[in-house]
Amino acid sequence: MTMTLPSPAKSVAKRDGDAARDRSTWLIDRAPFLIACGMLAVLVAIYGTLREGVFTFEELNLDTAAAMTLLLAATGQTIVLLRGGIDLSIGGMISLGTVLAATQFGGSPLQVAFAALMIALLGFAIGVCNGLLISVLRLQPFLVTLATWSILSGTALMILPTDGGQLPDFWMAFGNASLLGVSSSVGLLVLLILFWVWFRGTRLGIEIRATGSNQRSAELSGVSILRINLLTYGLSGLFAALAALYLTTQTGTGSPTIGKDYILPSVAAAVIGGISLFGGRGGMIGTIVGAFILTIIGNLVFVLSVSSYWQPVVSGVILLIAVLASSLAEKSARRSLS
Amino acid sequence: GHAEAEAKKYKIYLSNNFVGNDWRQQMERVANVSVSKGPLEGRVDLKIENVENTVQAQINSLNNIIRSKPDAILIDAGSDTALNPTIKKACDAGIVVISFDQVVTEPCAYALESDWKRIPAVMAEWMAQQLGGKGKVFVDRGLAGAPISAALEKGYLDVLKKYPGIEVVGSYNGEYALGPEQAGVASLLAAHPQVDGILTQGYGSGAIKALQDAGRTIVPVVGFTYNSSALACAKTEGAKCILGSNPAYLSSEAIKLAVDILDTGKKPAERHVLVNGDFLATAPFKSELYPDAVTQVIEIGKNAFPDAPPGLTLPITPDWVTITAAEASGS
Amino acid sequence: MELIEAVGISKRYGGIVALSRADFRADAGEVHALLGENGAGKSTFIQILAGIIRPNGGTLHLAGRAYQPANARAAEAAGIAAVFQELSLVPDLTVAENIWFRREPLSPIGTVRKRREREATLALFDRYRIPAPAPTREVRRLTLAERQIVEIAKALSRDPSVIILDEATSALPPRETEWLLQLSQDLAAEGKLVIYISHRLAEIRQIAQRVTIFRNGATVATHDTAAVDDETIIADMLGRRMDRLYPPRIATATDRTALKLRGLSVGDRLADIDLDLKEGEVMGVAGLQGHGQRELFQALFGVSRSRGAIEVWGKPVAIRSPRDALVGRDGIALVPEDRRSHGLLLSKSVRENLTLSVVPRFTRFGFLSRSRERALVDEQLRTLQIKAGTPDQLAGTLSGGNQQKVIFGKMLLTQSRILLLYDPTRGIDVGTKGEIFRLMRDLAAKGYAILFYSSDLPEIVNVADRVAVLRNGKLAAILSGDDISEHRILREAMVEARAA
Amino acid sequence: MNALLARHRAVLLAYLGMIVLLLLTSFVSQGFLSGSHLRTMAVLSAFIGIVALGQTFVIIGGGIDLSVPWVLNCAAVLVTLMANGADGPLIYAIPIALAGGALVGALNGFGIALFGVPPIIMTLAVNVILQGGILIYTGGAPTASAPPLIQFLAVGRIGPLPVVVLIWAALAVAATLLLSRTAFGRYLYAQGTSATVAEFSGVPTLRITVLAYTLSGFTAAAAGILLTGYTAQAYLGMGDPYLFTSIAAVAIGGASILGGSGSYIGTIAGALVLTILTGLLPALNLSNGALLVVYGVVILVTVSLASDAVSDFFAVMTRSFGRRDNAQS
Ligand SMILES: Nc1ncnc2c1ncn2[C@@H]1O[C@H](COP(=O)(O)OP(=O)(O)OP(=O)(O)O)[C@@H](O)[C@H]1O
Ligand SMILES: Nc1ncnc2c1ncn2[C@@H]1O[C@H](COP(=O)(O)OP(=O)(O)OP(=O)(O)O)[C@@H](O)[C@H]1O
Ligand SMILES: [Mg+2]
Ligand SMILES: [Mg+2]
Repeated sequence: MTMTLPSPAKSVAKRDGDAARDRSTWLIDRAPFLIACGMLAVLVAIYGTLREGVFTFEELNLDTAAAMTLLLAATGQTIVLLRGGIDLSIGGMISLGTVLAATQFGGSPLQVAFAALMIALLGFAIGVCNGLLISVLRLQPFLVTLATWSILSGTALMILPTDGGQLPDFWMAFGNASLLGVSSSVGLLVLLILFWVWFRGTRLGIEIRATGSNQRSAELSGVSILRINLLTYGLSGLFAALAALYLTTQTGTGSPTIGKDYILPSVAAAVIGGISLFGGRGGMIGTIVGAFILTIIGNLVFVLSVSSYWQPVVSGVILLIAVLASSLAEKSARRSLS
Repeated sequence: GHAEAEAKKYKIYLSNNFVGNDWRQQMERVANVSVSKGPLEGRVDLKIENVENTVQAQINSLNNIIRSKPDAILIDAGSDTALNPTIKKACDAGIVVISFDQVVTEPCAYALESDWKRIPAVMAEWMAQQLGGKGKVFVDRGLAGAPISAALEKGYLDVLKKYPGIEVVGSYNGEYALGPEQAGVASLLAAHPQVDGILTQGYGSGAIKALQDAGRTIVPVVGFTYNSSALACAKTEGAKCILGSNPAYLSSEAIKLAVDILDTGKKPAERHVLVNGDFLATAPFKSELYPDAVTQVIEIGKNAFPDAPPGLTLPITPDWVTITAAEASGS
Repeated sequence: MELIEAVGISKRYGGIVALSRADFRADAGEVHALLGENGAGKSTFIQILAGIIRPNGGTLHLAGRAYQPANARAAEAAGIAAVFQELSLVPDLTVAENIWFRREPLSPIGTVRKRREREATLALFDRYRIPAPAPTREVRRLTLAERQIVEIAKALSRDPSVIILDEATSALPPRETEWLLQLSQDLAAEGKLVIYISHRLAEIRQIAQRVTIFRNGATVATHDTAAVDDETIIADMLGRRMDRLYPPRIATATDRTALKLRGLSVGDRLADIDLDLKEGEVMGVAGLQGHGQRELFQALFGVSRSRGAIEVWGKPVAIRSPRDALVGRDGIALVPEDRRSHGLLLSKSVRENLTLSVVPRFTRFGFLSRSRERALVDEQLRTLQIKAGTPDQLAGTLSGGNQQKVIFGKMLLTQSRILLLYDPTRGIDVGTKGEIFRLMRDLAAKGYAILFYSSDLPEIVNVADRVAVLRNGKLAAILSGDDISEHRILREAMVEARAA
Repeated sequence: MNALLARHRAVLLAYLGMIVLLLLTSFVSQGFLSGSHLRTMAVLSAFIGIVALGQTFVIIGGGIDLSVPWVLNCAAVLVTLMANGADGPLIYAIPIALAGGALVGALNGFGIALFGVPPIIMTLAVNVILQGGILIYTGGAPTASAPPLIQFLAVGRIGPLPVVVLIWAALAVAATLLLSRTAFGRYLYAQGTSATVAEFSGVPTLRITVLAYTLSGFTAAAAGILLTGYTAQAYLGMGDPYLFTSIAAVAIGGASILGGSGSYIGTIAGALVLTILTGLLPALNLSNGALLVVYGVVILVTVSLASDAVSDFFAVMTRSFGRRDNAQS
């Protein structure tokens, strides 16, 4: 070809136009999350008009405490979902964690702190086992964690056949303490957000997202899938253990069957917040919004004062409307910009 | 004074952790009926809050209830201990808290329940008598992790232990539902060519059905006073049963207790309040362990109703108000 | 001693032999082309070099030392960087995140320094004059060509001593292709080894010093490019002589209008297109990267929302989804740009892929007829010479060119008489390319109407009856007859760009 | 032949796991292989299998149906209420209940395919709504007993075979044909593998999704009706055990939970494994906790048998033995 082409470097100028398009697609890509935020705002607004004193720290403290166990469980679940997996075993881990806390916590605060640390580490170790089984046996995470869920629940039931055991008062006081009207739960929420902001930016955080987005590509770039599995499920186990510890500050007891209550809601919170079950997309902030939506719906149904049989219907319908709205808005946003 | 108290209408919340079975349905309906007539008519503004069978949801719901400052909260609890800190908060806020059916251990709340010591003891005693102190039995363990299940199982085993000739050859989890009861007994029947009695925590009729399906002879069965159980025992040839009662009107009793406490300001002597329903059996039975336990003989039309729904729990009504079968079943 | 010496490399997948006795020698400072028909084993070979798969036999030496990379990382450490045919970027990461993946600049608390990363990306782009998209864009949203360029940038960022380009130009438009050819030569001049795989002989003539030719998994010959003519190379590749690549252009267009567009617009990327595609006509679509060709094809297939009027065989239609387009013989069928995410079910068999769009054609009383399906499949396997072990081989395990053929076959089976061919010969070897062009002409003669885009401009020049040139989303010119030349097309495509 | 084996390896191995488990169980529990007990197991498997039928379709298509518990329960309650113990009204009661289940499924499908609601949320919400809905409809009335005809369908026999198992077998044949021999099946697999490619290929994705969920609603309702026959009455909460079991049966049967693969033959093996396992456990006389531990371990071992890793391992073992043989000869 004899023709001289314009200098390719010129196309660098094109990047400015790119950037504008970039911003609009950025918005579309985050539509599920953004609209989840919008829905939460709408729900809170409705709630606020129906009940007095909603816009107070007291309300924030209460709602955060109500959502926190789910939030911690959902944090781990979010990490696993981002990797394109799922962790049902958090149900067993939460049960086991509360049971261990109820039976092993005793003595001085220092001893309790040590025991709590051990429970957290145990959660991590159990998660690592999940990751190992998934990698080594090359089985679906659904099946592996279904099995370990059962094993962990069984272990919890062997230690405590029914709810029981008493947590030390200072432990529970610690969980419900407040400073200047802000409870430790809200503090924990802030920590959780900080953790996520940090974690998302780390190399591991990127590797997890990459593996969930396209495992083969990640592998080609040198990511060790085994390591990612060990760490994601490990973190999920760790957060399940933390959820268990937090839960004991609210219930003051060990509960060998309580964990199952958090399995589906943890996935639901993440999905409402914009996480795809196919991995790679979304983040923890969305999950937090999702968990709060689920909690606020409960409050809303209470203040709406509907008769008992209608309560599940109303909560289901609110959930559906919330998600439907975001799905529709996302669809139309995508269409108008494509 | 009394007159003043009469005039006052109390705001009472009933927090129920689970709606998904017939017993809870009847319990809620009976609660509503008992504040709409009889001595409590017009006295109570009753609100029922159901949650989806999770402790967390019940804690959240209780927190909402506490914030609306009712006079009393009645709780059918999802856990006997995990709600304690929340209940303590309610008590501290001056609210009368009565736990019923599945009660809690929190000392500030009253615990109104069936006598979970007496019921299994009397029924196990009946079983031992049926077997002549010798034979192989299956025992239902109820629902894993549930305190009442543990209490019933322990009650059965404690009495059976006194009869060296009786051997517990298998246990299953009946989960208070017909399907699991029937499937559990069926599995055990496969493993054990011989069985002489079955102590369920649920219907008992599921066990009888499993025996029939497997082509076995009908052995003595222990169950609870559901209409379907009473009917199955009465109608099945050769069936021998005793049925313990956990009346669904525990809720009415809890409301009454709450109103009494609120009216009089007087607290019952005991935190634990036991409600004793009559046993039903296929033949007269006199307990030696609990001589005051009453056993009625099952009689169609009197305490078993072919026209009423099978899921109805008997007895239907407490003695201080009249609740009809139709009202209890909502039909 | 040469930089890379491979002797007797073999690789089997179950019963399929991908490589049997592959020898390959290449030295630093050269652009060394690797040629061979589809499925000859080129990609397999370079995947072995890059440590992705392990050979079953043979020896490899790198700079005189035995070289057995255990994984991709080991190959990277040895200074080998590859741009794979099946792109390996992570869709949900941005351009910059992909380029520096696992080598990100970290802050003391272990987080990625995004600014630093972005600057490094721009510096990289400037250093090699890479025409890449903005570093902050998510790869998921990039076009194939853009992704290809990011992939090249990623390889360059490692500063490798051996850089492997597996059909890196197959998706690139002319301008970007020119850039890459220049870059390859520059890299070789710097003393690096560039291993260059392409089915475009012209490119190879332009830059490669030597060519090695594979056939059926074995090395046939290595030539000095200057000392060998095209006929010999093609004969080595195919094992036979080939008649001319481009069939004679016999005008078969009739007066009937197959596709009539009036004021067709897509967002702000395609505006007011008026176009008439005749029965029996092959119309080329040309333009610079991102000037609306993609949107035109997507709109006609119902993938993008469009405004304006579309008439198909004289009937006004609304095409809101591919289902609206694919309506049998009177419909419109598409060979999509991105074969892996839009065209193929990689984990399903070749058979299922070929027939997915025409399931009703072999359904009787609601049931599939296996034998009728088999007949359809066998016909396509034969016509397009698809190299698959059995029709039940998974599509994802076919060579790149053969995957493309499956997509072409899948489209042919729909019998739609309006064909939208978006780069249909991408990655297809010269032998089959000729077959496909002949097929296109035959179809045109049978009354089909074809809209044809190719990233390889000469193909458009030599095959199309008329060429629609797009510029900035508008129809810049419709060329026909002798006006059709690369020169003229590029001029029409760029006039305004030059003025700006 | 070999290719056939390779293609259905996951399914074959699931059955292998099932047979190993069955033998193991008969070892622990003598009466396990008796006719009457096998019949009981078959009946119990049938309920799981029928619920899991629709679930199989939904999962293959890339979705999940969490609404089965209350679809099942609503159908059971509706049928018993309408029939009120008599066979006559079943003529309309059964069709109404089945249609209701199908309708709910269709709603799920529309919500998911038309509006893009994530399947987990859509079906979860519908499940909750149905739970409340049935309470409102019945006013919380305790449930009625099952008419004799339904009891016959569930526990009656034709010859040595339980009727419900015959029904199951018929459904299984239909499901397998539907998946492997019809356009619907072909489209479903395509869509579960890649919704985008399916769309580009002209697959009627909306129709396929709606159909899959409709089928799931239908089979959940059918299972509900039959289940009332097994227990002789409907009761609230009867669907709860079928949520995870139906999904687990599909997954144990070799389907990917993310869609695109699986078969109903596999799901049948999954249903059998789960039933045998729950049947085995009471015979072991363990505590509740130990039971769950054993349950988890056995599931893990059984599904491992069918895993690629383990069969690759055996393949390598046999090949290395084979090589040694060659060397000797
Ligand atoms: N994972 C696999 N399983 C089975 N066969 C495979 C696999 N990977 C590659 N093959 C086969 O190996 C052969 C060589 O493929 P390869 O991709 O190396 O060809 P190629 O020369 O790069 O062809 P193209 O020009 O079409 O890209 C093909 O027949 C292909 O089907
Ligand atoms: N704004 C754009 N400019 C140029 N090409 C685009 C643009 N958006 C998408 N494309 C190309 O068109 C193809 C199809 O677009 P499509 O909207 O289906 O993207 P996608 O990656 O499938 O996104 P999603 O999965 O979120 O729908 C993409 O693969 C991409 O290569
Ligand atoms: Mg290749
Ligand atoms: Mg898309």
